[in-house]
Amino acid sequence: MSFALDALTILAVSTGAFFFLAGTVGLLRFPDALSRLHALTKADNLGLGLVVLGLLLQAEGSFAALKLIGVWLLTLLAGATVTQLIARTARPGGTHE
Amino acid sequence: MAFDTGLVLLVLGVAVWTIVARDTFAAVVGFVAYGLLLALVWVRLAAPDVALTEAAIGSGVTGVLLLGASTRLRRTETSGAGEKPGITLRLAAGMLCALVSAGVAAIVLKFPEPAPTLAPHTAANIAATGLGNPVTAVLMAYRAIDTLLETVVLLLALVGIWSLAPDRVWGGFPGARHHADPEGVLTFIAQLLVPMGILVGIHIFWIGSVAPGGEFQGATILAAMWILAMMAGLVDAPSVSRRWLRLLLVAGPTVFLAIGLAGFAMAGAFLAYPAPYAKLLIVTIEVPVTLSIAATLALLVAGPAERAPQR
Amino acid sequence: MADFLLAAAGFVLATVALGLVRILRGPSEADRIMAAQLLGSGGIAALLLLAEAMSVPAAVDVALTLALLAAFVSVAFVKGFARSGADGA
Amino acid sequence: MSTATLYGLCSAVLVGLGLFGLIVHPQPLRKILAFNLIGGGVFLLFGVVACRGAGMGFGGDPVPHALVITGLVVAFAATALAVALLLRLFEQTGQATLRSDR
Repeated sequence: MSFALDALTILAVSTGAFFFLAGTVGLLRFPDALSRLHALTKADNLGLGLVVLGLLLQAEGSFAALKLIGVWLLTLLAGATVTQLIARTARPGGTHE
Repeated sequence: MAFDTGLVLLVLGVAVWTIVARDTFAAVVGFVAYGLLLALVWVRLAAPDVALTEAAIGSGVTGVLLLGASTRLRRTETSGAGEKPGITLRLAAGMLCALVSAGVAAIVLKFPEPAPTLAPHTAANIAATGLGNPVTAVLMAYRAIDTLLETVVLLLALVGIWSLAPDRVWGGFPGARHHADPEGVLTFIAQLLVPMGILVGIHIFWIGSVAPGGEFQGATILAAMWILAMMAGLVDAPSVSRRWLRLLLVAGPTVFLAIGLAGFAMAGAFLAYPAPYAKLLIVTIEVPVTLSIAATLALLVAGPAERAPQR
Repeated sequence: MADFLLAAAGFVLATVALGLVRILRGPSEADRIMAAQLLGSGGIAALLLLAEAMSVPAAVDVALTLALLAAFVSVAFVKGFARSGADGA
Repeated sequence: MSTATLYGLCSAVLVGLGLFGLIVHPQPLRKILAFNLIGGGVFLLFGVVACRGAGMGFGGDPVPHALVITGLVVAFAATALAVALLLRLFEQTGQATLRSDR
């Protein structure tokens, strides 16, 4: 059982790390700010989400698990909102806040 | 070891960027990243208490303070360009700094063996405080006078900042008034983040007696949430002449000092706690101190009064 | 397991560090903010992985604080960035 | 080389870098940034000393840790005061420079 959990953790964390890589490549290679933003949100939400998922399988106790989910939710919330604010300001003519 | 080497290279890279960046805003972004990476370093050095403080103050609140300043000073960027020192001075400065670095490095390499440590003394006396976290025990018992003076230093800095206000706005409101847009994204995020943040802040403060955390870390998070609410326009900064505000600011140091003086009567020395009540007294000090520090930190970021008080 | 998690933390950190090139290159400030945001979530992921790898549960609290403060700094970033074109006061 | 030594050398370089920025940059805000960079290096040095002093079941010597926490908070207060002074200077003169001949 523990072996299966470990394997799942390794799978989830590796996939998460891959999304971080993809996000970075997108940030470096995409031509304009809005598509770079698109790449970034994938890395943020999925990458961290998968890492958290992998670690949840190893978490001891429900409070530790709750904190892990809390970290992810906070990042998600902040990421989404900031992304939208940036998208608005990056749009031509949309400099007002 | 490979991880640590990579982390060190990253820290150094970001530090170099902070120094050489042409644009001040970009340099501040670099500084925030520097603080974040240092928090990781502190975890590697087995100092989670410090990592929390670094993440909250070193990176977060200092970052916001410097970002605000760099935005305001943006127009002066170009005027400073002509003042860049000549190549000779830069070279001399570089040599001097390399020398200083080499000196510090030599000290690091020649650290005495075995390393001097106060850990055994802390371990021997921690039971008397009733606390489980050695760092909190040091802050509140062994070095309590440092902590008391620190709360006073924070207040002095705030008095210094307040006294920079021009006469016409004396005793007024700090910073610009931010207006909340009821349908705006910023209002939305602030309404969600502030309650969550207050919860996290109280959690970090409360676990400080048994696990990494404590008053400074908790207070910084609370301060950040207050500043966020001000930036989003949910609340206005209070006028600096308000009586409740002044009372809130001095409550922590006053309680701390009072219990410290009571130590003469109860245990025979300043800031000495009678053993059976040590934990109770420490918590009694910590609660008002946390609130005072939170208010002071937030107002330090808000700056001097800029709008006249309402008559 | 610990070794794998430590390696994963190193990998994530190295990857987002590459993204720092965006901070260097810009060109717009939005790009710089995005790179900083990526570094923030990468740093948080690395901290969570370190917490498990080194068995320091307190590092999760550090990550929690960092997530909260990262959101706070991002708001300040965006506010400053939106204002920088205008009068500045 | 141990991990502690590695971070110790890192702190040495940070102090030098920060000092360089403090001397070379004409803009006061950049000087404040550089000063904070030095601060980070010095605190890190304390951390290395603490790490070497680990024992009695503690991951590090708690006394330097407590000192660094105090130091970080005081460094922030000093930075806030410096920034406020700088902004006031800017408001008064329309410039943010330390040159006296203007």
